[in-house]
Amino acid sequence: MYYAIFGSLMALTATTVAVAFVNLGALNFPVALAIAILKATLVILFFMHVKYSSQLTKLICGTAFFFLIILFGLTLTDYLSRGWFVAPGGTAGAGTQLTIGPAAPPAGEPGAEAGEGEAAPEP
Amino acid sequence: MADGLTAHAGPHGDGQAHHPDLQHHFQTLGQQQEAATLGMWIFLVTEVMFFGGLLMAYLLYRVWYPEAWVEGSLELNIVLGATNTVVLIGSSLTMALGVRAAQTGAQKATVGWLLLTMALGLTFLVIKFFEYREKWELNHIPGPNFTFEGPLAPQMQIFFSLYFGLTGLHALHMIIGFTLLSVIAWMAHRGRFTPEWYTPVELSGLYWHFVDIVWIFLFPLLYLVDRTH
Amino acid sequence: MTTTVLPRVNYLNVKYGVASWLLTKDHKRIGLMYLVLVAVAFLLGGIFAAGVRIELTTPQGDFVSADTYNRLFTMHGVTMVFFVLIPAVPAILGNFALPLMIGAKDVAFPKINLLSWYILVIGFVFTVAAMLFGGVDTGWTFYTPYSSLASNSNVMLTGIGIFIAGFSSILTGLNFMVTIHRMRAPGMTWFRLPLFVWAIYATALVQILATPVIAITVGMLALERGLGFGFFDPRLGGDPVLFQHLFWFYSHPAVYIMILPPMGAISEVIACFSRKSVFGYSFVAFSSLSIAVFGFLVWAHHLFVSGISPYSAMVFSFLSFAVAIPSAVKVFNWTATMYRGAIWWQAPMMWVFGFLGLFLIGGLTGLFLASLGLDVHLHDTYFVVAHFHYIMVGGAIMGFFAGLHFWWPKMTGRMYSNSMATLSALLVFVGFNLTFFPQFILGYLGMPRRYHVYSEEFQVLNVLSSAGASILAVGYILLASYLFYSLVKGKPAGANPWRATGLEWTTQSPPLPENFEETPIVTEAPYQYSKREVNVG
Amino acid sequence: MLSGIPLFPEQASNFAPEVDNLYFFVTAVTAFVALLVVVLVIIFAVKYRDRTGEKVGAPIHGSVSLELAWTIIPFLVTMVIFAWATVVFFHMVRAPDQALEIYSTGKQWMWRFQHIDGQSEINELHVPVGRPVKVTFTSEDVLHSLYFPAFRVKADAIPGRYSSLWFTATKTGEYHLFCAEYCGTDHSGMIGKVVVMEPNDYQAWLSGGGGLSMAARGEQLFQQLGCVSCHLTDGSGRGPSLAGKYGAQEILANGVAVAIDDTYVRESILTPQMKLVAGYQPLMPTFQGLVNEEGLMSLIEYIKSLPSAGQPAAATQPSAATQPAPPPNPAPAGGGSQ
Repeated sequence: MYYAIFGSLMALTATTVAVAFVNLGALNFPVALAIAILKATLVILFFMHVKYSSQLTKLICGTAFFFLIILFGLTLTDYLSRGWFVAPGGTAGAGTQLTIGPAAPPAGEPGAEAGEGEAAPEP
Repeated sequence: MADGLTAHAGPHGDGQAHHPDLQHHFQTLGQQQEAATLGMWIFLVTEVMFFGGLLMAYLLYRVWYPEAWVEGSLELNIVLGATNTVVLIGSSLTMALGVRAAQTGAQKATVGWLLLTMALGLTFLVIKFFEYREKWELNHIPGPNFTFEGPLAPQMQIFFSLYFGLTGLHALHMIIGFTLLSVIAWMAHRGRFTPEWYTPVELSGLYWHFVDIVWIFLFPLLYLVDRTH
Repeated sequence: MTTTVLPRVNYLNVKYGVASWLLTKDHKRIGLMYLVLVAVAFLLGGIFAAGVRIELTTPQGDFVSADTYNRLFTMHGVTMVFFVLIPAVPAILGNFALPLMIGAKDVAFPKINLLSWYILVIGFVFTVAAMLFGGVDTGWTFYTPYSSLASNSNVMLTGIGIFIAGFSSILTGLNFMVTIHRMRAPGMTWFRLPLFVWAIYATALVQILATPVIAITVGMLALERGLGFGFFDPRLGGDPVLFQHLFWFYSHPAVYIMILPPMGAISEVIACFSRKSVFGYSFVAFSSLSIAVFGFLVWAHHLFVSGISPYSAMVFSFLSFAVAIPSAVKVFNWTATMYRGAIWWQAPMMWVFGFLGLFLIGGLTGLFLASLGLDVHLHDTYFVVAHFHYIMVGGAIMGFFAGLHFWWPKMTGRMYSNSMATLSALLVFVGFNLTFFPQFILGYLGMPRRYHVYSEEFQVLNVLSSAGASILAVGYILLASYLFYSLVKGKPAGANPWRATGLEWTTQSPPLPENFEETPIVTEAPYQYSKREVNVG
Repeated sequence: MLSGIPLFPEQASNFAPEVDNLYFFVTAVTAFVALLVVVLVIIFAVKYRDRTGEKVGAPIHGSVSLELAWTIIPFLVTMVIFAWATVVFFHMVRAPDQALEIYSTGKQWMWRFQHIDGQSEINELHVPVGRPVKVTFTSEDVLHSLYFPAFRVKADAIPGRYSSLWFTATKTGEYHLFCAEYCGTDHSGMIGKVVVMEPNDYQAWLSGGGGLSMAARGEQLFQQLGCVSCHLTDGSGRGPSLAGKYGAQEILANGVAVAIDDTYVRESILTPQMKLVAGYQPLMPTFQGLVNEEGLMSLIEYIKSLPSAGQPAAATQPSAATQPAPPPNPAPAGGGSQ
């Protein structure tokens, strides 16, 4: 059984690497995270035997992630709603999106050096 | 967990009926094992929260500076990262097999699997070392000497601070795990474990898997932000 | 001399010599070792507090320089929070009483227990070293970017000390949690556990889940300060407020590490000296757990004016009001416990009376600070200082002393002077109120905290406060004196001087090294005072 | 002020009565609860006192209805406080549009205030009575907190971003101004006074000192730093036109809408590549180190003062018509807009 789990983990690793090269827009991050959670779940359930362990062990596992989510979630209530207020009548502030924008600057050549020369301040 | 590991040091058994590894304040060996396992799980909970602080910072700055994150992730070597993922998951497999061997009393197999696990762990650390060295040469270590060409340099420094914070903390855990396993392997070699009492093997297994899980998250979070460019 | 009446073999005299203490794995001895360490830290923190109060008797900064003053209040805070309040009740009373109360021979991991003590000592040594090399001036809150970029005091060394001390707290919590799960005597079901044990369990939950976050946060601060990493650095686009989020994610729940175990001790003492079972046992037990869990949801009420989103502030304000409820439930239940009791005015009960009064004020003034509109005015003023001292000293320390006086005969086998203890409780109560009540008024008047020099109109109240502090000091010195005296001349207490229920009172005082002659078997709920004659021992 | 012990600071702003009324209410509620419990404890302790220690108490174990009562009733009472306090708070957070703007920077250990008309002052702030005043401020080094006890308002000054608070002073006079967030050695010296004046006196005071208005100084900077060569008002430059943009929304290159406010303008000057407006090249260099906090504030004030160039400042039309049209829906445009 351990080998089967290992095989699945390998397959999921290959998937997550492959998916990273596919532009899914806003979905890239959730997909990568979902695969990581799936992999972690496999390790926890089978390699760490939680599937066959007591309710208490399961509860403890759950507790860890529950409080981690409290840490993230409640902190993000601050960061994600900061933009709401400054916009006069605005709805979505700058911080409200969690996804990677599809229009991220191209790799390697952000054109900054060129920009530096062209638009340098001329006092 | 240390108590589980060094339990042999204090066999206070007052009667022959007691298992030599039963500590005086426990009623039964089962109670002792359950306590040790529970302790380890609770310890792992604290470990989750320990990484939680850094991950919270990661999450915030990823939301704030998505472009820097994409660029930062492209700076990392995906081949080495993926290799390390495979190596570490492999070491989890060998660790699980090692625990199984200890459970069934296969002493030699136990030692073998543990040594293999350690070897894979060492491989991981060596690869990590080369990655770090490359960053060192590129002056990508955050601090006064940090250099990065481009307009996102300040945010890139945050990215690399988190990269080194997270992977450094993870590597530290690997080193601790490696040390732990070398003790366990030595104990296994000396025939300290039986199918009734192999708690130390089991506990270090839990720890090792936890370290593996951390990497399972770190790999996509750091290396795979967005490779479509 | 009456010492001969003490039990011939007990955990205190079974072995002699320094090594027998420093290498002990006995939870009772470790508890006493924590008591010594905490007493030293309390003295140190008290000296810093005295410096602060002397300076503040005049509006001018004429006693010490501004830098010295800043170091004084910082070191007062650091010492009192991390080396007195956090270890005091869980590690002293918890270590001593918990295994006895559940009928165990020891905690689950005795070696880790000893290790926790050493870790705390090492952390303390680092912190004291930081103080000796010139101190630290960031405030105990270590807010960035002052702590990471501006301060030129010993932030690193103190940070290392706190980082290390954190692991002591984590391991203690881990140990207690496993002990409660796995070491209960036969028949000791969850709902037969004394309420102190419930409180310790809830505390352990907080220690385990919150402490790692402060450890990593201090670690991040150290990397930023020492190596120039960027986590909170605004020059790189980092957010200093993130530090505050992470810091308070620990430090708010940490308040519950300080206050929950004393609450548990209060439940024990109130039941014993009212000769009644605690009113609403399960409500009190679950209120401990819900305080522990809700305590994780309120941290940003320290950040209402720190630049967080107003909507987030609203959420946290709501949750902060919610956490007030279980604390209120406890107070009402304690009061109801006294109704139609047979109240025996002994020293521990005197400390309970003091606790009730002070904790009530501390808790209720929390409502002011949870209120958004009021907090804008009150934040970072002396109102806050007064509020948290009412909770941490009026609540946690008074509750700790209630528990200490309750279990002292069990710990040492000897009785202290009841009248001296009553006097001391009275002095502390009066001195405390005189010290800190004026600070509520100062706060509403707008005097900011951490001020070395202040405006003249605040002087009268500050002088009152300093006067109260000297009464408080007399109360503490008196307490230390009669407790020391009792060690030598105290009358032997017997197994159960209070005629209390609970397993710890069924064994001799001081207990055997292994606690019980044979593992007790529990057959009924706790606090059966009204049901039967209690064994006098 | 020195006579006896005052219990309340002076009420000198529109918020002071609001906050004080709430304070009285909460004080009344908590005092009632505290007295109730203390009186009960004293009565029980005396009435049921047993000097012998031999008696036992009545076998009472609890009452679910009582428990529910003292769980639910306090909860409802706290919810009243919560609602009231939140209303007051949101009143404090939302500055009225027509407020008089004043800029401020805190640094170890002084406050500098900058009036739009050009007056600037240190550790002293002059404001007119009866008119909403909004103070926008930041810090040049560590955290500070701007606190006016007589106005009951306070907010932290955070390096790297703007905070703001507002009040309407209701009574002329001089009041305290404190730094409330610990900031190092001379924290308690980072204090000053706020002088509330009659509007006429304020006008006279304003014209007393001089120099250029903030907007004029911002315009000078705009020329000096070369901003003007790209940010042409007709929108034909390499950077977007800034006319009438303040307060509007822009769509960024990554598809997110942002409001053009103080913070955004500040960020765009210091880290121009972070939040690029859709349809523009990332050409602008950073001005970090070239312009100080006050210069930034002047630039903001200048941009604010620019009239809308006859264009609708609608969010969906961020750039001028002369630009290669950026698609209104940014997602498919993807990297193309770069």
